[in-house]
Amino acid sequence: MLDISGISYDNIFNRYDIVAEKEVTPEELFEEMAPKEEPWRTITQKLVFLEEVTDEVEEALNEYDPEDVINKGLIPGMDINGELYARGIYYLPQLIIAGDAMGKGIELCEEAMREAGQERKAKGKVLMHVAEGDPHDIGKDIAAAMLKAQGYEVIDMGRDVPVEDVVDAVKKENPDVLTGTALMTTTQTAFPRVAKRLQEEGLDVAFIGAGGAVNQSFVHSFPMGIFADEAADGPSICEAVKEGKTWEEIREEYDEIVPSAA
Amino acid sequence: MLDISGISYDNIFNRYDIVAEKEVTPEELFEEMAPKEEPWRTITQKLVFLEEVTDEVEEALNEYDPEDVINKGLIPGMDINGELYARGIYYLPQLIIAGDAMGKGIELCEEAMREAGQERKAKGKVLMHVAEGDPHDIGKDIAAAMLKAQGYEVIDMGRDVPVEDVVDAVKKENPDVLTGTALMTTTQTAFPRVAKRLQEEGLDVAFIGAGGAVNQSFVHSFPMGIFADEAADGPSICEAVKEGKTWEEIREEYDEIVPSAA
Amino acid sequence: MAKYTEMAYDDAEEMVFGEAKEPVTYGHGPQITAGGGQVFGVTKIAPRPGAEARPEKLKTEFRKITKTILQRAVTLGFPTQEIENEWVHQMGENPVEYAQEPAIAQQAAIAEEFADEYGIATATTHTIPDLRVSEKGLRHGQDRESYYPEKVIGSFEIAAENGADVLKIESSGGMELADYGIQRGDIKAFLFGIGYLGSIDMEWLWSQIVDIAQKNNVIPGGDTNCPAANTAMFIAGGYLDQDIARTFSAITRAICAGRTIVAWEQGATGPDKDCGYEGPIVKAIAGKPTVMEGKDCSVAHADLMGNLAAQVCDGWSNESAEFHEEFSGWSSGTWAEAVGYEVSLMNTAKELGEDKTLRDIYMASDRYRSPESYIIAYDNAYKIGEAMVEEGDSYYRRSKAAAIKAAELIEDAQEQGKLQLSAHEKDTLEKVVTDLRALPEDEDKFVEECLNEYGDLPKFNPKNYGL
Amino acid sequence: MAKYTEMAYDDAEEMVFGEAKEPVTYGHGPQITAGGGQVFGVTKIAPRPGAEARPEKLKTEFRKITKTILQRAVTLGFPTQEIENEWVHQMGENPVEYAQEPAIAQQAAIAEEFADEYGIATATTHTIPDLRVSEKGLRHGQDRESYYPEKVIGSFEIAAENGADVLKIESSGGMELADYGIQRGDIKAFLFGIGYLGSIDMEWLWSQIVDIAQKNNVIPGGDTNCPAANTAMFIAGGYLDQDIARTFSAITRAICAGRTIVAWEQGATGPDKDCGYEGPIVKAIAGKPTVMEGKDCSVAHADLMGNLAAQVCDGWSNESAEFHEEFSGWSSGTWAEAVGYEVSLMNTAKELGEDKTLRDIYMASDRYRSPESYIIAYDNAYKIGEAMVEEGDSYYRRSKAAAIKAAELIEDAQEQGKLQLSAHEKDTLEKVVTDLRALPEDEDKFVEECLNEYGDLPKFNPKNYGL
Ligand SMILES: [Zn+2]
Ligand SMILES: [Zn+2]
Ligand SMILES: [Zn+2]
Repeated sequence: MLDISGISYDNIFNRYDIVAEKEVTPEELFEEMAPKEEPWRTITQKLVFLEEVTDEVEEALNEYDPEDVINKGLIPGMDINGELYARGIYYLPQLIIAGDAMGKGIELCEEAMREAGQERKAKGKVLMHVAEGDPHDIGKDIAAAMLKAQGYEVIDMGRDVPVEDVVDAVKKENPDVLTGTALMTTTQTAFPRVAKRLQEEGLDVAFIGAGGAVNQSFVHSFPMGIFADEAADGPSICEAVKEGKTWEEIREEYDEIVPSAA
Repeated sequence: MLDISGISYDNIFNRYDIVAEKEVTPEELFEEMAPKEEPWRTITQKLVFLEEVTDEVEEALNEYDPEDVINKGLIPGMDINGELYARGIYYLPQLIIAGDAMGKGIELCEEAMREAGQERKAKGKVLMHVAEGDPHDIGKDIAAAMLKAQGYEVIDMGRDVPVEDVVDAVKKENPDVLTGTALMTTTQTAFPRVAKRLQEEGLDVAFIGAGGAVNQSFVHSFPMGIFADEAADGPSICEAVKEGKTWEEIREEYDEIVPSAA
Repeated sequence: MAKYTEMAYDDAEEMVFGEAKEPVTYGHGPQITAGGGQVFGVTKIAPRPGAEARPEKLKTEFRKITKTILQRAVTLGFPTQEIENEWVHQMGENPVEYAQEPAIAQQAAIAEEFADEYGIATATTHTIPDLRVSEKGLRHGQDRESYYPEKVIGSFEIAAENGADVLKIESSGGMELADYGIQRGDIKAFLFGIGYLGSIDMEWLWSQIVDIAQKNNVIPGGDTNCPAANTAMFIAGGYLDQDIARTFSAITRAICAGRTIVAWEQGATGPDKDCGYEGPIVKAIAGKPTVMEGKDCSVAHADLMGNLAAQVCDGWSNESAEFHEEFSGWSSGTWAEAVGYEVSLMNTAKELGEDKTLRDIYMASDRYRSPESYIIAYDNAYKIGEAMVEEGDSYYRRSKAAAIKAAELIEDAQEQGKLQLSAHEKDTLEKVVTDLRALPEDEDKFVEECLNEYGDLPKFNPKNYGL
Repeated sequence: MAKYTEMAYDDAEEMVFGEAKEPVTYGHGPQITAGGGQVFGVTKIAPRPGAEARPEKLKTEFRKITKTILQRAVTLGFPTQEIENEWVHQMGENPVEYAQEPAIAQQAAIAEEFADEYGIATATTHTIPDLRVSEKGLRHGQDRESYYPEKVIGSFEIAAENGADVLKIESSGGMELADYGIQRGDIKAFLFGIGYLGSIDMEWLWSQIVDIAQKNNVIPGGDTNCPAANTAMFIAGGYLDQDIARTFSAITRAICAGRTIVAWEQGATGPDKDCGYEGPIVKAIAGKPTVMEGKDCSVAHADLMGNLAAQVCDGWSNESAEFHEEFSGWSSGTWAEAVGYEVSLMNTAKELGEDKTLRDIYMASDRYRSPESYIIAYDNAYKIGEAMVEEGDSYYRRSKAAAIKAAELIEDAQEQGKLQLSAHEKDTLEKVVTDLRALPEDEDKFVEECLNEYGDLPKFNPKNYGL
């Protein structure tokens, strides 16, 4: 091997990420953003520091409404995690692990609500699937975790979901947003078929198209399609829907709404 | 410099063209294809061997109809040149030079016809232009030469031709085929505008779109457009039109009709 | 079948592009000899969405793809041109209608035509899609809904019988555990899924592929851990991406080498698949030829070893580009050219006796660009291979050994100040090392632990692996 | 202004990529120093047709192009990223509305942002379209219909005043004669059009560009004979093309060097333009930095010197790709990556003290692939440069000397059996040599002959050149 010891690597590549490394710590952000009152503070703390919250949630449910436990304890915790993620302090695993913990907490709360004959008023309802014929679902799983972390109710249909099943589920669940993921260009052809069938059934819903081979020009070529390049685009698009924007408007204002747009 | 003398170039590149070099000579093909009778044989010979034919044509016009001089003398000569070109014996300059000579001959014949109150019945009429805003015309010039060599009457509008001028010329000349060349993607946008204006005027004509940046998916996206990747595609497309095919049919059978299609 | 317990090379320094210990010959005309002294070019172009709507449409698309690739190769004088086809989904679902004539036979015929007419060495490779889904069942007789295992094997037969020169696949055994592990930074789950379960699945799969290939006198090439290690690499991304630490993805790469090499242990000969960045590791162990991709696969994905990936490659590839028009013609020609010139650069270096120099320039360009690249640098890849063959008789232990070795290499380089790591990369690596060192020595114990820990994951079914 | 009568280098062997005798510094952040010791990357992406429909649309397109290029460069760690913009037609027609804010100022701002935030060296280059048409008039006051000459110069002012770092153009003086000559294999017409008339036009044009640049403290880079020598090269094509012999296009390339260097004689500093394949010739003469393109411009056009073109480049480019989506994201990222990794390879070679080795591998890959490549091999480019500076005081005689020298180099190499020529290539070269040797010694005599012979060509007007 050539003697590589004398190489000045600055002339070859630069570690722009290390140069740009952020300063804030989870502790600092927790102090800054966490609720002051208990039991919310502790629930938040558990989530931010990636621990289980099941015990704390169970206890809180003895005193408080499940809706409050979710909105004042679990969601603020994930908001901080979301901020840590946005700032590149937390990465995906932290979000997913905290999301797992939050998910268990949400389950307990929803169970409590069912027993009380109530229904959870989530931030919104998102119906997710992986295109017919496509077995790749890690992208959907990551996006689902991010949406749940933001307080959305996610109905996950899994992978290789037939077009008609998607249409039936839209009818049944009446989601605020439908998402479809496809890793292969040849399974993405299911999406326009879904859109067509939805139209035929008189349904209209923002339909996020995402995944490896999917691109903007394809997704914006069928009705209702909104392109999401990265999992982190999902929440912003759903937010826009919650604000009352139609899919047509979201396409119009795409560059302003979607974080990954150049 | 490193010592390159020991390189075995077979491992780096192969001269597939030299390996595949053709055998036939212009002389052989002339013998095989040229008319036997005079004065056609001599006129053909002049063209094939890249000499002027003006004298021979003038003389022939004393005895024969101008239409015959064209069809029995000049065109057979260019047919042989076309065959030599197709076989890679003659290159473009040979075609162009012979085409120049043939062109002078055609002029003399057309002059004679005008004097006799006749009009030339060319193989067909092709109206050619370079897109509005585009100054590159070598592509058009080469295509024009090939079409004239095949006996087409070519009306060459030159370069940077405004859209309306093209429309007016189509109205006036009623060509069998319209061609447009554009070297820049941003001047090719003139073509759909030409097509639209033609439609508005109730005109319908095969409109060959060619040139450096133009591609099939663009040209086939507006009415009447037929993509030509290479100058040598022109004659085949015009042939198809002469056979009575519509531009729609030519698009349908594109791969069978157009030589450069893969 | 025996597992590798020895290295094919005595020294990493022996390794270079264009040469393998066990070259493989196939194709048309002068044929391609992978690892036989020169590098060859691989171009892979994906039919446009919609082309698969009907078999005739797909056939037209494949004809255009094939001819435009070969035309560009001939017009520029390239001595070799291999065309690889990653089958689209519909072809795998219905190989008789959508693959047999439209893709396989037609392409072989055109490849033969060009070889005949010009004397260019051509070959066609078919990469069968792994349609199998764990919830339905990964082995014959388990999937009574879609019959995917049967379809996959059936596709290999159809490819082998109808003109394919080389058979490959990007098999996905263990993917359900790998995905779980990648998302949670759980290296144990990844090790279980890919190092262990994936290897078992590779046995099942490749013993059959090798049989089919031998029966039909075609080449069983190899596999790649695209569904798992590449997923980790893609999510880890570059310096602007902050989803997964590249120290984590580096360790997944080391782990997956143990799975990828099972194909060769089952009798496959190489060349293995282009997107298997673990190629240098398995080549160091087995001495079989490997296809790689890097800067010329930028159209399909970015990576942090665009040059380094070429260092010891036998074939060079563009990974995948959609068939569409560019300024110069079709994208097929674009990538045949870019790849072919890189191949020419390597072969020229060989002629000049400077191949190892170029190898080292390639390697040094990206050695420290990312820990992922660092461990694939051929000297490090070799060391990882050594750690693996020492545990060569256990899928689990050799994958773990690879992981630990990779981690040590990264740590050492970082401590010596050569390899820069961000704070997060360091923290992640520490956790990975802690997790790895906590694992049992014994394979059975490891499997038992994992079945306990991960047995309830919805997509995981031990029956898929004969457990 | 004085013409070059001496070579900047004593020996061809001195020449290598990344270094020029007269480096040029420009741009944002750490800035780019062309020829200052490292190679830099240039990415050029064309807005999609339709983007130019409205200024706001174009502005959005340019924002996306610029950001996606820079994002890919940053995420892969490239130290430099120059963005070149070949203005689309509408920008040249209406630079205030379509270029000033949408392209120039916005791109400069984004380039500055990225340099600020990450420390990457960025720069923006603007290549003004030469809208001038000979029938209307090539000089100020002659074109009373479209005012193209005024528009072209005005565009340079707007670019220089609004944030462009470097100014370039692909000027088309003499094109009418060049086209005539290319179509008919008439080297005399080409020599007259490009060697003589084109050089006169370059004087007129570049004296003004240099003024504007100096007034605004930006860099007057250089030109390329794209409209003529590249046209010949593109029509000549590869081994499957049979329109123009590559011996003819090789001679046109040699001739055009004399025209291209006029920019530098008028005070431009380099770097000159990527598609000027004559770069090694003019660099040998003037020692100024040159940008080149080859295997990574396969998206825009094929060429027979995909590696060789890199041999002594200071910047490396992808030439042009349409801004559209690929599998990995936008095409802008694809080509920034491919180009950036090639740049990294060259810079790594420099660090290892192996740059001349890599230079020679590049060169040897394509030296004999085509006579066009052969004469651009740096040792031959140098010899052509020497022949030119010996006749340095006459545009005509130096272009003719270049042509004859190139022809001799090709003939010698063919006779020694090193450079294979087809029968047609040989015949064409013979005719070219015959035509060249029949030309007069005296420039005035040559001009007089040409005015007689070509004066009637419809598009040729001597007034355009002050004749
Ligand atoms: Zn893959
Ligand atoms: Zn150019
Ligand atoms: Zn593309």
